[in-house]
Amino acid sequence: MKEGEKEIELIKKGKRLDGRGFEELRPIKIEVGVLKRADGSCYFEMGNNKVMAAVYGPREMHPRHFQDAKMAVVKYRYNMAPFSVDDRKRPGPDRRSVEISKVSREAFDPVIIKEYYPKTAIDVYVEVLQSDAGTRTAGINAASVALADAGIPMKDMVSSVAVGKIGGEVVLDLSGVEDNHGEADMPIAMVARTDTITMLQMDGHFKKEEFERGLKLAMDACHKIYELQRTALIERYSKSVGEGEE
Amino acid sequence: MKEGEKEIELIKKGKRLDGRGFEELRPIKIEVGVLKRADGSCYFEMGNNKVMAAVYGPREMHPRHFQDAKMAVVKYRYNMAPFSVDDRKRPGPDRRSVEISKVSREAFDPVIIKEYYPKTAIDVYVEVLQSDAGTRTAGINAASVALADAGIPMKDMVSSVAVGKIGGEVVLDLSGVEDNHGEADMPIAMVARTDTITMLQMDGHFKKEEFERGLKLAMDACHKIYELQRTALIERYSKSVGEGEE
Amino acid sequence: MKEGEKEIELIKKGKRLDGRGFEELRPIKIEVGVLKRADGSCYFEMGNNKVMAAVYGPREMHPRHFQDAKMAVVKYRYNMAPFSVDDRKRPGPDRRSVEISKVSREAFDPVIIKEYYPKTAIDVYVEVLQSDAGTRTAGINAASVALADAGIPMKDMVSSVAVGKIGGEVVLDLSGVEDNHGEADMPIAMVARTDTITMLQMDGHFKKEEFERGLKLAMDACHKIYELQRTALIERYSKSVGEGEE
Amino acid sequence: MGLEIMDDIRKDYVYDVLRSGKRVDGRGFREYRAISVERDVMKRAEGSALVKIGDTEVLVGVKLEPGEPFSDAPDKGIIMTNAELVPMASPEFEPGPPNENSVELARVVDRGIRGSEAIDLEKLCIEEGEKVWMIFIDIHVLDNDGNLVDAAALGAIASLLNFRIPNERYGLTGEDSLPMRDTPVAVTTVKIGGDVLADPNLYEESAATSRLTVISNADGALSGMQKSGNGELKEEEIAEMVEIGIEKAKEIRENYLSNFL
Amino acid sequence: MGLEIMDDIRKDYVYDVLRSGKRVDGRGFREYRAISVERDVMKRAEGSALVKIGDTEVLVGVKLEPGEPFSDAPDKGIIMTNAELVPMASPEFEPGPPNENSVELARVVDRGIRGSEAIDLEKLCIEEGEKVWMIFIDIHVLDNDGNLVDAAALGAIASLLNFRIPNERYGLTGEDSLPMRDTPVAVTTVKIGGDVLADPNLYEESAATSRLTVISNADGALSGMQKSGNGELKEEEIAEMVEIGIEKAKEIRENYLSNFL
Amino acid sequence: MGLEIMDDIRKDYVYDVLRSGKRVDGRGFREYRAISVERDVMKRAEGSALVKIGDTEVLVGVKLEPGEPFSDAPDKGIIMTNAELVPMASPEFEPGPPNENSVELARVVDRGIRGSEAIDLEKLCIEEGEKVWMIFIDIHVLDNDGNLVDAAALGAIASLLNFRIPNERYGLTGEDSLPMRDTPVAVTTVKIGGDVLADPNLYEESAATSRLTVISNADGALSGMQKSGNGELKEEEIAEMVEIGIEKAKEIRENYLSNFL
Repeated sequence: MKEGEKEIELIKKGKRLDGRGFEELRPIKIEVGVLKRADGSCYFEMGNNKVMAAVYGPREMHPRHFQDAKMAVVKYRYNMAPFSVDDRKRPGPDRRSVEISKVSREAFDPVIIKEYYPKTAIDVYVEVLQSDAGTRTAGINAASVALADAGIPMKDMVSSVAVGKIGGEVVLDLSGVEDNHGEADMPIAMVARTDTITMLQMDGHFKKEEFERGLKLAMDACHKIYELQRTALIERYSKSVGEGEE
Repeated sequence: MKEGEKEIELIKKGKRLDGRGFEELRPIKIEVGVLKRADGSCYFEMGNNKVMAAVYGPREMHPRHFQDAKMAVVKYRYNMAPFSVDDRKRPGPDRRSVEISKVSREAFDPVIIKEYYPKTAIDVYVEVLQSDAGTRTAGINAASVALADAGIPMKDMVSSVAVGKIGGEVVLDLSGVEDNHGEADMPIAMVARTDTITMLQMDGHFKKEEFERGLKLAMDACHKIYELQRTALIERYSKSVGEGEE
Repeated sequence: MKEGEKEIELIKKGKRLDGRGFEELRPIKIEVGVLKRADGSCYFEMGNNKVMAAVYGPREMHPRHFQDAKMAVVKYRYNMAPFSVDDRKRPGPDRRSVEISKVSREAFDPVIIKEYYPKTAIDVYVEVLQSDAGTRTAGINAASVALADAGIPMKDMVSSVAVGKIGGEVVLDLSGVEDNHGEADMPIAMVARTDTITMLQMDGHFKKEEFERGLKLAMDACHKIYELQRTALIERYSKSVGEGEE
Repeated sequence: MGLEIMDDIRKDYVYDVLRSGKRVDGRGFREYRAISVERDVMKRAEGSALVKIGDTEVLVGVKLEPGEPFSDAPDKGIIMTNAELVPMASPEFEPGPPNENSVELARVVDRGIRGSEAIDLEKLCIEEGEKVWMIFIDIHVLDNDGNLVDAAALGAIASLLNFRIPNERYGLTGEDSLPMRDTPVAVTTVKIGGDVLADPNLYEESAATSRLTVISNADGALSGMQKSGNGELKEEEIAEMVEIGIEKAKEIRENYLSNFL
Repeated sequence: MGLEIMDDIRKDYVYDVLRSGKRVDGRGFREYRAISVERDVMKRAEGSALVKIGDTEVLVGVKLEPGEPFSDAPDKGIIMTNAELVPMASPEFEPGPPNENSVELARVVDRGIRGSEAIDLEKLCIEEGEKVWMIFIDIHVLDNDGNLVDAAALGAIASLLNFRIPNERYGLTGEDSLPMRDTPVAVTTVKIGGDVLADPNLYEESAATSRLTVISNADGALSGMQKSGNGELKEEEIAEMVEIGIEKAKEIRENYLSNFL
Repeated sequence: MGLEIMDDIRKDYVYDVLRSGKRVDGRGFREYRAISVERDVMKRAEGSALVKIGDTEVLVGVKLEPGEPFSDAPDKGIIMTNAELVPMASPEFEPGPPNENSVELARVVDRGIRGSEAIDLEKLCIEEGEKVWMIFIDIHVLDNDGNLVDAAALGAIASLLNFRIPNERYGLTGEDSLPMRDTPVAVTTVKIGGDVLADPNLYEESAATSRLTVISNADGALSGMQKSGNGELKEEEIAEMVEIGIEKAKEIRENYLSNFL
């Protein structure tokens, strides 16, 4: 949440400024396998967020002294394009992107079967091309699909979304204006198949009950996102098979 | 010496602003073995200076191509906490701390018996927590005790103090206000047992005779500091033995 | 070309501001073998440009994983002294010097016989001490002589000069004021013996015919510079032999 | 190599002891190590605190400087939180710019202060759009025996209670103090196997798969949370951790901060 | 090691095919791969374009911010061109500060824009000597299958045609658009053996000894050139490359930019 | 490895020759190598000097720029001394940011200038609290054959004698020159075995255990000192070194600076 004026009315007649209900996701669009060079890739839109994820690996890890003899090392780089925000972002990692990269990598740690590829690196790159609150969750959703597209063995996919509080109400998937003028924000990532949380951050002001309600809301939404991720992969896969037959 | 106004009267009725005589040290407080993780440590106060020294090693040197096949490599890092000075210091090394780290390391070079531990590193870390002129000398005094506490073999300990010139007088152990408004500052480090100098820096304006008098004054004071260092170590050692017997 | 006022009249009565004709080089001065530590060196003046080049190598390449098992690796560092320009240049590489270093290195790639010295490094260092437009070409000319002085095997030397456009005229070897107020600048490097181009950059506004005329002009001038480079080396060599006989 | 083996042995030890229903240092599952908070320990800082939790030792210093406000908040002061994991504090820490661990530490502490709105940033405006106070909260870790985040967060809020505003040094006038509006306290729990433990020491941290920091305010509401580590958490585990977080924060606030208010 | 062998095999393959008078992907020697230019794709940017040349994909975004003019040009706006070869785009790209390849890419694109005087910098003056618009042209490479420079340069000029000036965001007034005065187009050819090929793909780039980028304006004049690579070029080869450059730039301008004018 | 052996051989050679009462280049123990000082060699600099001591060659350039004063000295100019050990000058120097050796070199030279109060910083005030002249003293080492500090310090003071103040370039008025108030000269001696040698060459530097630089003023007083190296010095050795320092500084001042006054 930014320290801006907070006098904006974010809820009018029971609807949010963009017309959504409290428990409604923004529109999602997923494209799989859009890049040639990467081993796996995914373009992901969530409302006005546009992110691209690419996966390389398992590939040789260098410098070698960073290798792990027992398993693959997963690296995750969340990066914002300079033009993805209103005030141009200086290129290169800042503290925010360092932290997001860390928690996003940890969001995948429990699902990637790293033991299959000792001494290698699996590189996940997420580029935010246009942002509107929720880029880390969009990035995780995209990375999840890109990892699957790259054929990286995973116990299951990871799905991610934020909940927050605006005008005193717990709502799903904050937009930029809601994030800037809202009271709380809590992004989570979840393994939908097992209902286990792999990322959880929160800031703002959440009463215990609000937190509990928000967590449930986010977990439900992750199931929906999971279905969209699966569908996109299945479509891509059937298309490939179809193409193969031509 | 800073380029500030110099109109402050630093000597009144033969006494310095803090009431000290010309050849008097500030109060010194030494605590040995105060940190758990470090192999040796020392908390040291000299007047309003508060510094902490920690020693790690001898331990594996990496990256390996920095190893010395014949002896241990000693590293020394002098660092100021951001809140140790009036105007917040930006974290990370600046040119001043790079130079101080170099001459401080060299102050210990003649006494540490590096040949006993080829291929290893001995790391000395000095953190200045509160500063009031003389932090490099306080740091060396602390490091000396921390090295002994870590059991690093040394020919003898190193003791350190500065002399300077204020109001035309050669005086011992400048305080912050004396350093800012004084005419010369000369920190030295010495091996008390052999009366040999291992660090010597000077800036300002010293006539030859003043320099000679100042050097003697500092050397005498180093003997006093040496006794305090020894006493602190002996007390620590007897306490340990005592504790062991309980 | 800088974005400054352009109202300066650069050509008066068919002559340039410094009295040169359109196809005239600035005075050139070459001194060979001027540094003791370097394996080869050359001090080069072209008008008000003063540059020094030094060559080290072939020598051990480290870190080792940058070695090439089949040939020497050539590195080239173009650097401006902070006081070489009107507005002090901050020390360290900037984007301009990174690009110039790259194209200058590539200017030598076709002539240095790298296969003779696998796994080694050949380091070329160019320091601009005083600048007046054309420092990259002066640097290449100096580096060429320094490489020969270091005994690095080359198919032939490289010679370099710029052409440009001022007041609508294609002219040779722009000076600083001409570069700042001119319409186009095109530095080239050439192997005089084979008339082949190894560096070519251009910016500004060149009609196709102007470009072609300029290229010819620059190539002719490179032949002249080549003779000066040869002469300087021969003189140096005969002097060495002479000295040897004394 | 040697280090990895030690690491495995240490983890096994923690598991073994837990299997018998105990912690390696004999504490209860929800019990903190001894806590001490000393304030105003460093006189060059406008506020400072030395916090010990067991053998973990963190020094926090607060400095204020006038600076330009952000363009989207012209009448508000600025908080900058920074953590230095200086190599003095642990053989694992290396000199150099902040890495992901020190960045995360600083940002989680920052989030609690910011989320709780403990500091009334509008009171730190000197001249709207021109000059505001920048508060630098510097976390200096001296000895790391686990659970840095709780120690750092406690040091931060303790330093902020009754810090001085150095008006005089900068030729300014105005109030010299700024009362805090809240006292956020961070409580970290870890999951090891099926158990949830509060205030993990270093051994327990290395054996834990997931860690959850819960920061709560005087009113019991949450102002910040952060899961870290490469494990996963079930909804009910999170619920337990949040419950412990709120309960423990209350205790710590009463025992170690109320005397500063 | 493995990579080097692959590299040699790839080069041999390119040579072999060329020997039979063909290119690896069947194109004519002066033929470009399929080009597409989509504009205004990213709404946070004041101008943007996604350019594809074959499988090469480059996103360019233009941002404007008020800033201080250079002291030697107090009444002129400032162009800053930056290229990020993000590791997403190629297994050869590594994270970190710009290296010589990304610096060269940015500077060559910048040179074309600047040399053509496409932007009337005097129209970007807000207050002489005090405040001017800084135009940031950010080249974000998404997929590298060769010939980044032509894609980046095309993306840059496409983004600049009809970008918005964000007067409102900065509380300023004035024209919200700035028509370009020219449309520089970059055309890159490579020399492989004795052949000159336009628009090299990645295989061809790695087999080429020299590369020449020729940037030309709507009037057919040259506004920028850059040779790169470790080979040499004869005068007549350069002449051919320049001829191709001017001819192809005209085609590209007509086919992919004229609809934006 | 190879380098270390060469190093040992070189040291042994220095010792052997010293044992017979001589220096490797035949000089007396207190004798300098040939010194030359050329001034105003670089016309873009406001002051410059090329100093040679034997084969050691150092170029110093002085630049002036207007800048903001420090808050604790609002009416005083600022001195910034910087040394670049560019890799041209020695196979041991590496490109990159200043390391401890270049930092020490710059700071010792700076200390002498500052300690002697050679520059009247109050005369470099343009507008109190707003704008003062910043003097950049840039030490550019071209060839290192030992004793860089004496060459650099001599180059610095020679460049400062009669430097120009570039009022016109910055649209300012005022005096165009600033006479120096003193002429600090650095004299470095080393201890090898039991001997003290002035102006060590590279071989002697590598054989020495301790080095002492003594900077003294025209009045014979000391304005700066610095011991470096991993050895120790007795009180009487320091006394001898200081005596040599003061004596030699006087000679160098007379022979190489007096003609510039």
